[in-house]
Amino acid sequence: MTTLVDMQGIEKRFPGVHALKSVNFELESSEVHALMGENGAGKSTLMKILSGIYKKDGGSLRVFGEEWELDGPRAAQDLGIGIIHQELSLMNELTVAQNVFIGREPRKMFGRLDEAALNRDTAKIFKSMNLMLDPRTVVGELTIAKQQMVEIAKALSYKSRILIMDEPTAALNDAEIAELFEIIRQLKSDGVGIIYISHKMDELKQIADRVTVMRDGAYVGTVQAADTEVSQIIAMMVGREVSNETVEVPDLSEAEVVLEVTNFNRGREIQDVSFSVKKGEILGFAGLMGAGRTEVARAIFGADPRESGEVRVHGTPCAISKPADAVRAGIGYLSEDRKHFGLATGMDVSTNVALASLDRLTSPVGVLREDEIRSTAQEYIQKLGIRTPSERQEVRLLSGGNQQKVVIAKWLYRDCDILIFDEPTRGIDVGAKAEIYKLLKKLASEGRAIIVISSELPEIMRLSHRIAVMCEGRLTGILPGGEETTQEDIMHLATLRKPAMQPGGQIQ
Amino acid sequence: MTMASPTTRQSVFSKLVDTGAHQKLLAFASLIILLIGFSIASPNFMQTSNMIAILQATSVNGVLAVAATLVIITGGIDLSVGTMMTFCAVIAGVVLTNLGLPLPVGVFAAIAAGAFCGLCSGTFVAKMKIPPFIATLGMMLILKGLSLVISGTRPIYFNDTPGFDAISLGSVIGDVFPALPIPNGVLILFLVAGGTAWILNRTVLGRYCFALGSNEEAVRLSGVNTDRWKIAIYALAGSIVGIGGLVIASRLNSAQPALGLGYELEAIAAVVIGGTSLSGGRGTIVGTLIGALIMAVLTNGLRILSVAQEWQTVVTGTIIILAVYADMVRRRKTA
Amino acid sequence: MTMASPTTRQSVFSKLVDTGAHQKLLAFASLIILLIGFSIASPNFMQTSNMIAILQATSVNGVLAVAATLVIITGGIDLSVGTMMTFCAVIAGVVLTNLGLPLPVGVFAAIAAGAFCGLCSGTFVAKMKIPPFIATLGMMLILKGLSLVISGTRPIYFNDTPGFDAISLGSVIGDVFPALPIPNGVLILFLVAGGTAWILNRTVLGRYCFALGSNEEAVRLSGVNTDRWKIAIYALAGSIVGIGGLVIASRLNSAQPALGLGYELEAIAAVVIGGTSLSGGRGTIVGTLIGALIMAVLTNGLRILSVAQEWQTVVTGTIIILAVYADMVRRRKTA
Amino acid sequence: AADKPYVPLISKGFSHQFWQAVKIGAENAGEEFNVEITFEGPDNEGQVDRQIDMLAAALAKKPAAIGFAAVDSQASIPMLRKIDEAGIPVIAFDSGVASKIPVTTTTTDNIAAAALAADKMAEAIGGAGKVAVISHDQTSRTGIDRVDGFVNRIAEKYPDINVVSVQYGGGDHLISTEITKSILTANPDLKGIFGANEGSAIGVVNGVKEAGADIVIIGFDSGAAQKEAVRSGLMAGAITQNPVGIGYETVKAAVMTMNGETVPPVIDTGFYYYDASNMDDPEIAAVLYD
Ligand SMILES: Nc1ncnc2c1ncn2[C@@H]1O[C@H](COP(=O)(O)OP(=O)(O)OP(=O)(O)O)[C@@H](O)[C@H]1O
Ligand SMILES: Nc1ncnc2c1ncn2[C@@H]1O[C@H](COP(=O)(O)OP(=O)(O)OP(=O)(O)O)[C@@H](O)[C@H]1O
Ligand SMILES: [Mg+2]
Ligand SMILES: [Mg+2]
Repeated sequence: MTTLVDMQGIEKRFPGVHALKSVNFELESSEVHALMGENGAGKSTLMKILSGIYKKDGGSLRVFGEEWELDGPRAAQDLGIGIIHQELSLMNELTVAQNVFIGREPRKMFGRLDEAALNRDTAKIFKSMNLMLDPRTVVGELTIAKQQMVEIAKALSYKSRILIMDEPTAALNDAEIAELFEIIRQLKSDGVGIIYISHKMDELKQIADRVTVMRDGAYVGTVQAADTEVSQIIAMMVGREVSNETVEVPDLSEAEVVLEVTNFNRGREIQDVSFSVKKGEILGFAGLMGAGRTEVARAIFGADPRESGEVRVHGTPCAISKPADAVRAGIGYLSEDRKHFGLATGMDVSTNVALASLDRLTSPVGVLREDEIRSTAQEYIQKLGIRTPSERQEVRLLSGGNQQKVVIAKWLYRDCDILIFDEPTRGIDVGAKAEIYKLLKKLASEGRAIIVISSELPEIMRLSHRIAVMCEGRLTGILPGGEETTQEDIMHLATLRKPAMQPGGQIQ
Repeated sequence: MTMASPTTRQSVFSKLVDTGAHQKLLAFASLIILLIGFSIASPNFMQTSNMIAILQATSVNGVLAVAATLVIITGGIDLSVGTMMTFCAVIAGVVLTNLGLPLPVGVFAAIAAGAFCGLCSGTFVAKMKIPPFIATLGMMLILKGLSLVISGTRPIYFNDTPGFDAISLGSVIGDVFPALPIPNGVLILFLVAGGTAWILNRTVLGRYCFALGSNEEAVRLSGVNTDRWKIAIYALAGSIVGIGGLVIASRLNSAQPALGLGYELEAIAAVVIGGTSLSGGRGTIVGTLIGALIMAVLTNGLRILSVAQEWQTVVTGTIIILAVYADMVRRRKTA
Repeated sequence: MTMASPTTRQSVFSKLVDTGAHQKLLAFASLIILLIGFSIASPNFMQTSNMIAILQATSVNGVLAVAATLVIITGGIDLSVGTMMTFCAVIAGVVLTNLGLPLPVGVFAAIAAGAFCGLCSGTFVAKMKIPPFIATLGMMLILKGLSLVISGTRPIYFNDTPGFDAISLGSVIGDVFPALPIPNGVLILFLVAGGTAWILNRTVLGRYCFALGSNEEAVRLSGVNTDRWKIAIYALAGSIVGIGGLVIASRLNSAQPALGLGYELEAIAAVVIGGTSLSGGRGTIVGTLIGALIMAVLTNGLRILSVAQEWQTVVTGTIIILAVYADMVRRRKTA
Repeated sequence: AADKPYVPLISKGFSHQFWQAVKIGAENAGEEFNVEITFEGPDNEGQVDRQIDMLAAALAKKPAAIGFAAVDSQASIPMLRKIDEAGIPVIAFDSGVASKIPVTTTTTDNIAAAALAADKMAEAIGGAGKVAVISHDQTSRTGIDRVDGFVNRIAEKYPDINVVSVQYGGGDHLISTEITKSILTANPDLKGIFGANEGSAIGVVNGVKEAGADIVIIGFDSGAAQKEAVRSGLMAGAITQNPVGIGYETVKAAVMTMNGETVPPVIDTGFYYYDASNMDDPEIAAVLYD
């Protein structure tokens, strides 16, 4: 056991934000050191300093016992520090292999590329990850989940001695997470030190040796994962106890059917999907990555075309050809990919919150009611505890989780009576999660119909009044919510495949 | 609420950032420097008459640049402003001179023509998904040709429309304060700029203009009818170009069908010098105005210094690059 | 391995996408349609001599478009190709005629001059973070002026350099197969295009060209020295423009210092018609070639039909829009 | 040099050889009469407003007189009035200004010059057959006059000659070359082409060379390449005006006006037809320029 990294009293300021206040962190070889903290606590910033992307304003950074001033990503790489960024940073137009080896392409003479070797090496890495993915696939066509796997492969290809993983599992399902943990244990036994950031508490016990907790950019403490209760860690993070009550299914037999979807079809992504949601009901959608839940949601919302299928809202059929129609019909959709489909990241928080509701915030002549927009934004910043210096801050400068909260705020404010949440808690901390769960329940009890798509079974089971399960574009069953439904029941339906077919990127 | 204190500080700062004020300030700086420099270099530069000449030289390019700003903020680009201006001028000529209709009709016709052209470009871009560069390049050629066809390749004069030349040559301000006879053309530029700035910052249209440039897909998925808004923005830009057509026509008391090619680059240059990003999502009208002024001051000043014409272009190119570089440096400091 | 089937299907498709083959195909379609249309419209159109004339008319714009493609794939734009071409031609003139140095020196000088100009633009963009539009606009003006200054606003003739006009007018192919006397200018175009295509698809430089256009920040985070590569790409583009300068100079057997303005838009148009996206990351040389051919066929055909000049521009504009629209439709089908 | 009287010349164009020749003439006169000369013109002969901005800048420099070749005389009248009110004499050159303001106009009759070209063309092709015109500009005065002069004269005097095509290459050598070749393709039996300015004429020469055609070429203006073409017989002959003379006379007239001398209302600098036979005659050689 040698000390790989030793950071002491790290300071970092951004305009108006004191992101890191004298933070300490150290990493031993052959250990998995989890870094926990609420959204905006400063985890990613600390890691960006360690990987040479940000310059630290103060404090000392020692790697392999030597003091270093990292002046760029390359310097960190040369030291053997690899990082998987929280936000995907891939080149969508390039192939998977080209992405993995960007900057280190195998070359022949005169700067000629050795494409064959490139694909071969990539395939090797994928094999070691048991990832079935053609190295020549163009990244832009992959789902976020697969893109995340590519990021992981890329990080592994550096053969780093220090590997930073910033929320690598945010977009992954259990099977893939299990596979990732296998890889991590392997690396560990090879003496690699791993810094692991995640908001999924259950992962701690499985993988972490030590846990360092941050709050509001300050160092709170470091504990041994083995002999510390999760609740205690949560307390360290949030500064209070987080309630963990389970779902109580209301009696909806009398309730009106608000949304009715019948015979949806599109190629092999959506096959004859029909279901309905009642007033005040939370319908959970479970399934493996690639099950087609997002596709169904997008099709209902009119974001993607559909070959056949009818949507009835309050019993009346409505022709939805574009999202505008859906929103007019009272349907809201929170996308799973906030960066591309959820936010105008170049604009400030208040605009993003108001984006779906500007028509309500304008005078007849089209003049914006600026104050109302601002106050609304402030209201939601309070309600959802969005960490931002002000409602005028550009969203791209917010931490990942806080960005997600902004998207949620947008749809909450739009106030539709049918809300589809696709991975609503992706990258959101435990404290905020609990808040959002409360919110969803409140919305339901106020009489809205809610669909929650999530790859986290615990989340599904904790929220859903009924659980729809999809597999390869087919709706394989709808289970009742509450205690009597077990994870096993869901997984059974989620893997109820047509023979001789397996989903894309599924790990065997 | 430990965040409280930084919050307030930040919000002031961030207000600056997203109204792009620091860019304005800096663009301003380069403008001031130019003015001072030229005043020192030549006694003839800093005269009321010459300042007015500069403003007047700005008026047309300025109006076009304001129009271009709208389109550029949506993440597009408009290469057709130059020939569209000419087209609108020719339309005014046909209506007023060939058909002999009264002045207001001609004014309306020109602006309507611009709006219609904008509507077309907008439709090509929004509905037909043609890259703005190509859509407006096509429009540029089409309108160039049509102007020649409609006018019979000859200038159309407005001699039988009394008061037409007053549109840009008369001076409402001058009538009130004889001391500064600022021509109406300049007045129109500032009115148009003011109006557009108001639309950009205070109305839904403006807000969507920025949002589209920032992340169109996100806006669409927020249930906004992006196509319709985009078309509206192009149409608005077009009508502004129409006004530009009137200004130049009245200044030359004629519609010159061959005019307009090359004006688009100058307009876009003014926009970008003004700190508006060609990738869309951010930009300011004030910046654009300053950009246009910088270009006008530069050309005028170099002429006043009797710099040989071939050297004038060299210097202009260099200073444009330097001005924007200064802007970049400043921006990196603040960001 | 059950994934195999969908994967391979997708990968074949995706390969098509990133070599942009379907775009080529479609651009091809519009080209064929034009050729057929004109052949029907005029018996004089489809003759070997005229086809060669069209190819020759493509040569200069084609070379410039190839250069522009490189820059555009990185997500930039190059407005200076036109005047840079002239500048290189003038340099060649100075070296060969004024200094009377031997031909190879002149050729080298022209290409070196182009590379140097590219180096400058590249530095402005990469190091000084000036938007490509402004950096190259500045270069365009600077080079326009310098060409006039250096040449003393007079054309420089190559009368005392025997064999200079052979660079683009001679026909190596014709000497071998007298049947098709394709001028060297065309040969040079295809050689340049072939070389550039090879660089784009087979070398590290080409790889980074696409990568930069696709997501520069990601490339930087991967520890690549993005600035250096970007500069290299601009310099490469510049040297290609230098070749273009030689082709036009040898064709006119003179360096015309006033030439070049407006050529940049034509080059960029060819690139975009060829299916290269102005937002960077994807594009092909073949597409660009076809784009350039489409433009040349269009102009030539309309002239042969003796369409009135003013209508020629109208038709050109319309067809450019239609060609790209067809491309879009096709793309949405495949994607 | 500040004490020298200052005379700016605002021209229609700048980089075309014709205007460069005018510039030289003006500078020669500048030397001779000890006045400071500047010469400016818009990039292409359409940009009226640019020209007016140039006038404005010139006016700000408090010149002794202004030489002005109007792109569009009507359009520039308001500005000319301003100059007149400032008591600065205006000398029009190249093509006249439809106004009382200019004290004189040093001009040359483009219509008559082009008509002469038509006669020479007719003579060279034997009075019958197809001919074409390639001009530099569809809208500028010189462009219009030279095309009209040529076409009208053919129409009036030569019924058997038929102008099959008039196209415009913006004075760009390359574009004019392409146009020539397509005209030759479209009309294999073409007898001759008239290139209405230096760029167009050279374009025609190149195009004919490349197409390997054998037709009569009549050019306009001079310049090294055109002189060479005439000498080699490739070009039957060309019209040249006397741009150097125009520049010279303009400045001279300005100086005379400054000194209160009276100048004739019109100074015609004339035009000449030159071909291999006469181009070395002193009076022709004098008006040819490189
Ligand atoms: N470039 C930046 N400019 C300004 N503020 C920033 C910047 N990057 C981060 N911040 C701020 O610094 C704080 C810490 O951000 P960071 O991304 O490190 O949080 P995090 O712990 O990773 O949160 P999450 O779990 O949501 O990813 C946040 O308040 C964020 O708004
Ligand atoms: N952008 C895309 N391009 C091509 N195929 C896609 C894309 N997004 C999804 N797919 C395909 O559609 C199917 C379902 O996509 P997706 O993985 O989003 O479903 P999901 O049930 O929403 O899974 P998750 O929400 O966990 O990502 C998969 O076969 C996937 O490969
Ligand atoms: Mg983070
Ligand atoms: Mg999904």
